Amino acid sequence: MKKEYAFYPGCSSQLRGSASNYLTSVNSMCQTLEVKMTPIPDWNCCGASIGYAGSGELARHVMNARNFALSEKHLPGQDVVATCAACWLGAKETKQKLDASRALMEDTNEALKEAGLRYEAKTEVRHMVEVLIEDIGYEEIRKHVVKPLEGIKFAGYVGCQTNRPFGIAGESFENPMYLDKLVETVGGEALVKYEQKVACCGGALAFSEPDKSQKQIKEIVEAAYDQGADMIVTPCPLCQANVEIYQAEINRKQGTKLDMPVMYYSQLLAVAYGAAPKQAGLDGHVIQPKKLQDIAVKVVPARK
Amino acid sequence: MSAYQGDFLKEVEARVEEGEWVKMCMQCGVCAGSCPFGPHWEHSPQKIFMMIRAGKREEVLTSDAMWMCTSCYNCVVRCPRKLPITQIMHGLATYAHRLGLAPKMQPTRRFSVTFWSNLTRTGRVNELKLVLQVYFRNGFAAGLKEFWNMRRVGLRLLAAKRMNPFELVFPHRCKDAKGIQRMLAKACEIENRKRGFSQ
Amino acid sequence: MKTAAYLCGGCGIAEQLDTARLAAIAEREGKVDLVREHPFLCSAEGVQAIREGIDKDGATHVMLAACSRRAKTEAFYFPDVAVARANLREGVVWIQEKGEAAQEMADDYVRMACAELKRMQVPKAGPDTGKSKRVLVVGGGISGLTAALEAAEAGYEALIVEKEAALGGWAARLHRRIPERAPFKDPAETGVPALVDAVTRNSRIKLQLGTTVAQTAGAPGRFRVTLSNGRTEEVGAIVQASGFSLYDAARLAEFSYGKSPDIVDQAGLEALAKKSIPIRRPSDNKEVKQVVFVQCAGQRDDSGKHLPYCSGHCCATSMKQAMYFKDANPAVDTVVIYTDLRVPGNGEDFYRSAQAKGVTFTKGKVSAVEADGAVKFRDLILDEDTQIKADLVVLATGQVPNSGVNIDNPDEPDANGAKPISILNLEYRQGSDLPRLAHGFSDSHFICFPYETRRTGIYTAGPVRRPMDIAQAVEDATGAALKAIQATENAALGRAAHPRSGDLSFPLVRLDGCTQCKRCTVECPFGAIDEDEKRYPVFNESRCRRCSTCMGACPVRVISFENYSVDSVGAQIKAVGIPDETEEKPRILILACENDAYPALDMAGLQRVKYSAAVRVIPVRCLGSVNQVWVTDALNAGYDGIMLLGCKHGDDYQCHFVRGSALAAERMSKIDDTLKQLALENERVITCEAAITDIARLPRLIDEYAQTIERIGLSPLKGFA
Amino acid sequence: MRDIATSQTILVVGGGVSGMTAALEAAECGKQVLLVEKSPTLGGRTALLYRYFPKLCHPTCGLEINLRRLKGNRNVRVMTMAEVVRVEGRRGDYSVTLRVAPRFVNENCTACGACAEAVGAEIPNPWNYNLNRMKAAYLPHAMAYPQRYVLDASIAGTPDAEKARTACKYGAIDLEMKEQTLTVSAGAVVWATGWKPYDAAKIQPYGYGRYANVITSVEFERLADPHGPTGGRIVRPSDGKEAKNIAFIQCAGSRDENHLRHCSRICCMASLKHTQFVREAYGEAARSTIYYIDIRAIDRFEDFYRKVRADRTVKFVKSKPARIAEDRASGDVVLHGVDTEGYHRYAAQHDLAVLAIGMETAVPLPQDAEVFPAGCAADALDVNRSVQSSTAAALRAIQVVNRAARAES
Repeated sequence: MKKEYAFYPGCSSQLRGSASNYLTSVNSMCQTLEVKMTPIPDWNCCGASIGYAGSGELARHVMNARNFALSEKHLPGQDVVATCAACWLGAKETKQKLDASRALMEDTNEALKEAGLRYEAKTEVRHMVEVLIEDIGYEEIRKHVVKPLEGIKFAGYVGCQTNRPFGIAGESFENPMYLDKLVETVGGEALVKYEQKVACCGGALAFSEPDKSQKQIKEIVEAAYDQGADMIVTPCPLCQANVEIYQAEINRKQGTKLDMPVMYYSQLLAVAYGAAPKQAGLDGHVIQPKKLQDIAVKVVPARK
Repeated sequence: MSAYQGDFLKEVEARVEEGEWVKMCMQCGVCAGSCPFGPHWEHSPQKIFMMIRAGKREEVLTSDAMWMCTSCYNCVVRCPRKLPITQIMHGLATYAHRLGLAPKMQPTRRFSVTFWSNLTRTGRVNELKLVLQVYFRNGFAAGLKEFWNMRRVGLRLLAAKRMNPFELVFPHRCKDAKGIQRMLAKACEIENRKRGFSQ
Repeated sequence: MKTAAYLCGGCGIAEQLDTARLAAIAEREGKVDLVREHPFLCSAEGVQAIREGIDKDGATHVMLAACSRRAKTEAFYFPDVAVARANLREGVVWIQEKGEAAQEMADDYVRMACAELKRMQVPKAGPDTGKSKRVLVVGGGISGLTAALEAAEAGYEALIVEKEAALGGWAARLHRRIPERAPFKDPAETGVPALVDAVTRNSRIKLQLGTTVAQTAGAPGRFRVTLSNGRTEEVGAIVQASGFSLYDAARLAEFSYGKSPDIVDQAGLEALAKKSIPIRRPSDNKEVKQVVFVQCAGQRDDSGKHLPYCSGHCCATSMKQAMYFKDANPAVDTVVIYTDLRVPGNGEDFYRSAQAKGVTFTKGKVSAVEADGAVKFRDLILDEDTQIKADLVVLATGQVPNSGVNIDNPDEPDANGAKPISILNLEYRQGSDLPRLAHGFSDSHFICFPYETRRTGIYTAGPVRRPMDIAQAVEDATGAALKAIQATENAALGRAAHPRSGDLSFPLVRLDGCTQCKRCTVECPFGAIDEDEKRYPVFNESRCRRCSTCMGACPVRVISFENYSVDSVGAQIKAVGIPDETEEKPRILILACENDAYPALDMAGLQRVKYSAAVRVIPVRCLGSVNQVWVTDALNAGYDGIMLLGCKHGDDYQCHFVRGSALAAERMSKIDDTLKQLALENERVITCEAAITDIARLPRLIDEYAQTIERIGLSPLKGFA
Repeated sequence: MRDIATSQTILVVGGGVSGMTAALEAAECGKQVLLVEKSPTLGGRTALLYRYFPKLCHPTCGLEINLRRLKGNRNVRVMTMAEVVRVEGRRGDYSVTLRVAPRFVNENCTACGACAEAVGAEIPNPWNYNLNRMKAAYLPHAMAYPQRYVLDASIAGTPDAEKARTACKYGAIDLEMKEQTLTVSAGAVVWATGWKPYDAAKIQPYGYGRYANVITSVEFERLADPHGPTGGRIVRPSDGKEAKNIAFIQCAGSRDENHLRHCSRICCMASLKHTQFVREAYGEAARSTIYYIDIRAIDRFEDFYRKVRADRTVKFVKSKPARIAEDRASGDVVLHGVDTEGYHRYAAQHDLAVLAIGMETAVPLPQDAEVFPAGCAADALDVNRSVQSSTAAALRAIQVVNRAARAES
């Protein structure tokens, strides 16, 4: 049976956004897994963790609550699923706060009224990874593999916000294993001893504090090289963007030769499921994932 | 001046998001050691909390430490007292900014404000505008220089279709952007009332 | 007396030793009436055979040549006869290769056990058993009330003697107490009125208020206590719950106590809280708005001027007191300045609760409190010198135990400079109060045995024993009540108390040989021996712990026990066959403390650690029981060396009888004269500290000593005996 | 089996120092006691300690005395390998269900060790916190009581078991033994089930289980013990290198809302003690660093703290380390954190990190019946206070059986 979810893609993953290829690969992956993702009509930005100075507390919660309210209205009974770490975290935090405080709930609804909405506290907030692991399961994920990612070594970079403070159930904050397990499920080699697995890339401060963030990014990439990685894989669009894009900057400033592709888990699944490079969003990278592209273009015999 | 008069602590508790947690810190320092930007700031979270209790209002609110938070939540998950340190740091930063005490040139402060105003215009973030706003924050000439430095990255992103000039003209927007703005105005009004801000 | 010997062949004994030869030795040299061999003596049949020897053949003395006396105690349990054991297993076959040397060892152990056997009696309780099972509780505070009530609840009578006119002690002066049960969030009722009520209504408890103990004489089961009001009471045991006094804050000149009424100690704050909530400051009766708590005031002091220890309760007490303010008015600023917050266990919940209520904690060192309420301190977190202007300052001073007179230095003032007043007025040769452990507290020195006391039948409880809070004092008093009850039960049956619990032997003295040298009365670690008017020792057996230190001390050897005597050990020493000098076979006597060194050697056996076949080991109750005559006899008999293995002494002594191993070391330091007289080398007698864990080390020490003996050569005294 | 105990019997659950104390103190007051212990030996967790703080004396020394008290007192009946599965009833009248695991060795055992020699299989040694392995026929430790071997259930039905049986000359190996369930009566129940170390792997930032050179304080105690897995050499697990520069991390699991909310009381003192083991082993070359929040050397333990503070080989840092990393090349651990006294950031390299692990109740109190908790089943206590607590519990139990006796007469 087809699984249905209220999809909250978030600003970076929308069309023409910096993570638009994430969206492409998620769509491809979901198609194979028979998961129906219906975008929440007229969804808005979560406020992200960096907007705080302008927003204050309630405005942030109200932004998320509006998405919940829209989801409840248009896609009743469906879990809200985010693909972006920050969207997921922001939404989940709001939900937790509102569930815990009646006063905050009342304030939120008072504000929502201005947009003609009401939040009924029925919504569950999930991350795409949770859907994969909890609702679909590794076994099912494995079943659809037609092109195992053999011969590619992946450094699983989980980063921060998919991991803390909520994380994926059953996983540890310091050494979550699900990304490695996903890699192995689709036939890749997971570099489980990758040291920077849960390090911070600087997040939004990559813009405001580029030098400090790039120091972090450099360590994240170099640690992947240390392990002999062919590419990094991550569940977070901001991590992806920061770690991929700034390598050139770091090279320019420090004379390094970093050239490490940074992929989304969804791209790995999409390629393993037989998606063409474009369907898997492989065309959306500034550092080309050569080995993955090679597999993606390979023609496989039809399944028996 | 007498230290440790609780006025500032009470102020923080009333006016700062999650400020009522500040008193629960037991000075173990796990947050300080967990912060990825730890080496870059002047005061660690736990020290900020102690300064608040000691009544060091000026020093706390003008500190750049809170602005160094990358929202990585390392401190939060490790804190033995379960203090929501990330939120407190954001809350303190917000409060300092609101009072006009935050360092004027603090880049993250400026980015944060820019970011929020960017997203509230249409209900969604306009990434391209945001990038341009950041680069040109210090005037046209400086902007051009940064832009020039980053040109290759920009071109590659354009090539990868992850950045699109189209956004400048016809950005993504929420249909009910107006409703969102009304809603946010209301939220602001409620919060100001509750926290006792005169606006 | 009818003797029987049973020789076991199990666990390798029969394989490695000529048991027929051992049997022959028992029969011919040991002159044992009945000798039997058994391949597996601890089996049901083996035990049955022994039982029959006792029941049918009438054996009154049984020698078991088998394993160590620490092993197979369930099987070899014959309380109705005297039992000696020759340790052929752990002592010989497990530590030796098969051969003549091992056989000779076994031969000697059989000889020794036979010799010992004949000099033993099954101990029977002495005539000195007092029958009173009443418990005297000195002190009517929470500890004392609890001890009395708990004893009464168990069916025992109790008498409380309290010097004040009312019960309740320190706790009665409190507004609230630290909570003792979940959720550990708020100050709790003291519970004193209910406790006083329960005690007052209990028909098994009698009270003597406004009264002190004028004299305590006697022993467990028959203490005769004279009260200050002239009454005399007979009790079986005593719980001393005399509490503590607060360290005098006036001794802390830098904290201005006494210079302003708004600087108080913790007792002062309780008084203010009892007077009014919200708390008003003494100087002007205004409500307090900012209060500062100075922790460790005159405590944990390194300068030597104040209390060196931590009183344990003060952190939680300050939290509680800060809550007095916060609960009444959250706007009051309460600051606790501490260096280490010490609230173990669930005290952490109380700490969190205090923080949640808004009590501010700051790690700092207070240098001065000015009379105007300025508290100057080094803020250790913010790394700066700073000050707080408070309108009330509370100094958390420590507990000074009310432990009476320091018997080692009777004129010594207490920590507050006060002249000490005896609490118990013991009519004991060794002083009027309980010996102290440290800093005036009468605690036990033993970690495993917190109620170990050096005055049998007298137990301290509460803060006189060790700094503590109310919850701990209640627990402590309950435990002390048990020990008091136990002491009366032991006394009634003539049984020894810990650590030789159940031992029915007691010192037998041949007073006609006594020279009134007083060594026994001075050296008894438990103050069990008084002196009569002619200065003869008076043994109070239910005060005695059967360590035999007196026996070791006695130069004329007039003290003995039915199952352990100068003779029973001396005979073993003499029973060993000393080869003559031509045989080149050294013999080393080891006198090993039965609590630590002997078990360590046993375990060496269990682990098959080999060591010299020259040694012959005799377990002794304590090195303190070693009489010099054993050493001189052994030297004269031609032993080539003597090793005394006892417990660690010194400050962290591990001797179970307090001073036994230290006394042995002192006595043996004087053995050099004897050695000189005999023209022997100093190395012929050595004393070693041994721990029960020295399973590998002791065999090494023994072998090293055997080498030393080899180096200095055999004793020149061989063959003269 | 009901007859082994009556309403006049005090049942003591747990044969560690607390349970033994409660049992002996009651028995020496003349009471009948049934002491049941889950493992094959009495002695509990203290038997696994090398030395006690603050005297640095040996726990087995007190154990020896208690065992001697026990051997000489027939009021106490001991059952090992017996676990309480249910307690029903009320004060004065309990019915307790016990499950007794098969030991496969009967009372004929002389502890000669022939079975262990015969058996080939090895199992992790829980008496060394599984730091090494031992034969599957074993005596738990040299002080074990009863002094009787155990055949581990894992070799039941294997040729090894048969080998053990054949090797025993005394008919002590009984492979027919089965698990037994039995019900006993009791007038009072003392619950002295003790504690267990908190699962260190749950304290993720410290990498226990991921980094070989991160161990717990209880494991360190075994390392220092001459009868432990290293023969008393303080060496690190990764490469056997001498561990001279050691980090002791306090509140590992304690005082932490993510783990144990309470303070476990013993850990500060245990670490202070451990610094002295390091000093004894390596003299002036020793380097111990204690990372702490508050040093809880309560009451006269302060004397010991003072002594350790005066030791130049010991350093104190007021800090809860944020995380431990591993230096791949050396195998060293690197502690990252901030000294909060003034704010000093560190990345400190050590040979070994010892987590002063928190204390968790081993077995919860029975739900349906009121019992008297003693020792660490009651609270986080050190040995001295555990004994104090169990002495008090013994009196509470005596009160109940005495009351019952008075009511009957």
